[in-house]
Amino acid sequence: MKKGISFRQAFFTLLKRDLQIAIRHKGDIFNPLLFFILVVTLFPLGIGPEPQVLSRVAPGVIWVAALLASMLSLERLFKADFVDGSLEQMLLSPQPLPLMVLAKVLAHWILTGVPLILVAPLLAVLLHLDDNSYGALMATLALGTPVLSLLGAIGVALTVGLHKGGVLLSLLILPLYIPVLIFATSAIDASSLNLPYSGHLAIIGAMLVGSLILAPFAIGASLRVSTN
Amino acid sequence: MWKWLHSYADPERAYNLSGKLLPWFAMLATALVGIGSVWGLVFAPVDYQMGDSYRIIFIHVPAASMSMAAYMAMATSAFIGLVWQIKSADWAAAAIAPIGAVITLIALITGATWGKPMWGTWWVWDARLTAELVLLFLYLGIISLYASFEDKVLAARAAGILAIVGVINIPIIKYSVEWWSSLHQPSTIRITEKSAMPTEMLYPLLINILGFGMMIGAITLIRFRAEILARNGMRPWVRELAKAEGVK
Amino acid sequence: MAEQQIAKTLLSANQLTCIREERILFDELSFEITAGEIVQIEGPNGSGKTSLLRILAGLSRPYAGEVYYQGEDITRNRDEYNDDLLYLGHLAGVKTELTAEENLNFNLRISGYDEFDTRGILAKVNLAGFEEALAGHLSAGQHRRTALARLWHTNCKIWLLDEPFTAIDKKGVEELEHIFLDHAKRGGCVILTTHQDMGIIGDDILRKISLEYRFV
Amino acid sequence: MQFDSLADFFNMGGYAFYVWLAYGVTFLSIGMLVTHSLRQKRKVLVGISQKIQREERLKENRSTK
Repeated sequence: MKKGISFRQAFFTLLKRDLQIAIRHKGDIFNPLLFFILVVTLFPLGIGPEPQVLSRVAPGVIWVAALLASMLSLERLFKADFVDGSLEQMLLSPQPLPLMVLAKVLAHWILTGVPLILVAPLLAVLLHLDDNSYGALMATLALGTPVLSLLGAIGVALTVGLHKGGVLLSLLILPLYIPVLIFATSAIDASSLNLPYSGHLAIIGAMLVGSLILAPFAIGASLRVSTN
Repeated sequence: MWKWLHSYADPERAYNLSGKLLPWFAMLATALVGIGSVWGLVFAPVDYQMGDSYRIIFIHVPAASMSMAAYMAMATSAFIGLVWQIKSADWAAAAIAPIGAVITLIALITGATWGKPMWGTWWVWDARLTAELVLLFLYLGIISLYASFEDKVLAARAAGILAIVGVINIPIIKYSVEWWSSLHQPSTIRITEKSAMPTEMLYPLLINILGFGMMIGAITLIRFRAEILARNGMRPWVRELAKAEGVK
Repeated sequence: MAEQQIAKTLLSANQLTCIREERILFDELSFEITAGEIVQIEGPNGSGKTSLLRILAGLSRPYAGEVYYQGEDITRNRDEYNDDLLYLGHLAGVKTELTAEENLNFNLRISGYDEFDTRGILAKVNLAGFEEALAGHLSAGQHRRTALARLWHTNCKIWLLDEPFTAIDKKGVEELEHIFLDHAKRGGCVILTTHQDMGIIGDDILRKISLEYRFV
Repeated sequence: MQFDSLADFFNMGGYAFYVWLAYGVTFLSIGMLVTHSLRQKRKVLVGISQKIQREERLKENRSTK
């Protein structure tokens, strides 16, 4: 009965389980995506169909919608595990907690972030996004949505044991999302003017690296509080 | 077996000490804010550009600077409470949070009442105003997270983690908002309080900043004392107090 | 003699105090649990049995006091302690979306084991034939057995079990009691809460820690 | 003294509304915060004394049983 699981194996075991559960529970993948699409389609109805206006607001609309969709889907990140006791088992497993947390966030991002990135260009077409901006849109979403997942997971970890989630969660994490929103939308704006935007991407990349390193510890500490 | 209940030295001493400090803070705060405000309103010279409307800065600037200082104080005591598990630090952090939120709100409102005559609009998406608004959201998040937990020991730990996450994020948010407003803002609208201020204006301002600091200290002490009592309701000395003050 | 005792002590609680919602559940609770002991924590509802178990597991932080594993504070060397700890709460982390086999496989792998025979273990807890069934479709007792199956493949010294017999039939309880005795004989210890009487583990073997309901 | 008369002072060079609004809001909200904080202590003590009475009733109940 020897113990011989490496950290890498433990990481992928957890990742695989979470993906497996989500695939058997397809609503978790499609609901946030549907929300994202619906919010974006509401905007032309709200501000009018003029292509100039829409292409001006397109980066902001897509990003705000992505932000809300990410937050909405995150609410379920630890909930099921908390309810059925898996979370306690995760905290008590001999594997390092930040690593386990990272696996869960990664699984969540694969399930909700990636589909969102894939569907974003289609929505950009509906909003008449400038032709030069597609690359920037995809790049900022690819670098930015993991940051959203990591930061959001802190808020989710803090509120997972509470009965009233929703509004409190948005109050906790939306302020933290502001920098990502600012740099992502201005990168897209810059690209539409044919200006270089690699600096913006570098800053978002730095945020990604920073949150990859620090967020798992904050999430782990928060989970220990929530399961107390 | 009940030994630890009687070794209550720690919270009780904190309660008594803060009770001794409170009158001093309260007196200093009243005196300083009174002098500073009267000086600013009545005796300070008129600004040749902004007229008398500039007199708002005698409360706006202290409130704005103290809003950040209060956050730092709260986050520091939350950090002490988390790392060294000192419970009175947690209670102090819980006491500061609502005060910080009110001060931030004051900074925002006085900023708006100053902006209206100066810029012709109540609100501009100026970097400082926006950062102040985000700070208010951070305060509100911490307060409602603390309020959401039934068990206040856990509440303090959760709110403490959030406060520390906020500290790491505040510079990033501040920088990004400043950068964002420099992109979007026509440079005509700028708050120019940094320009050399005559000493007759500077003194009342400094007095008021100090006064606001003392005032925050005094209100913190009041709330801290109440927080100590609320968290130590099972200890004999608090029960004695409750029996003396409680109604039938 | 003193040295020998220290060597045998697995888990010790030092002056544990637990306060929930401004009510003291227990205070200055100290005890030592040595290898080979089976300990039942007993007391009425609301007396803090589960809280004590969770504090021993390191899930909850006591208001005051410490828990030591082999002489070291468990909050200091958490990973090492978790390596030797098997805790099963009211809900023991069985995913309804996964099959019994997948659940056991995951739970064992995340605990660090890489070679095991899930079907063989499931057969031991009378779940042969249910390997492919989603845990959500199993009965309450079978669901519980899926969680308890981990006890048949573990080298953790300390078992903390919160109401392990819930929804388990008489024969199952006997099997569990046997495995507890075996575990104790191998030098482990079992700490459990239960309202059920045990048949095989008699009062001569069983040690009891009593908690009482307090008003203050 | 920067103002010639009391009316002049209240007028604040035409900015009366804004200046007095700012000062009014500030001192009103601080006053409310202070009174709320002062009342908190009493509220806590009353709550605790009610709890003590409740516990005593519970104890009596148990002992007579």
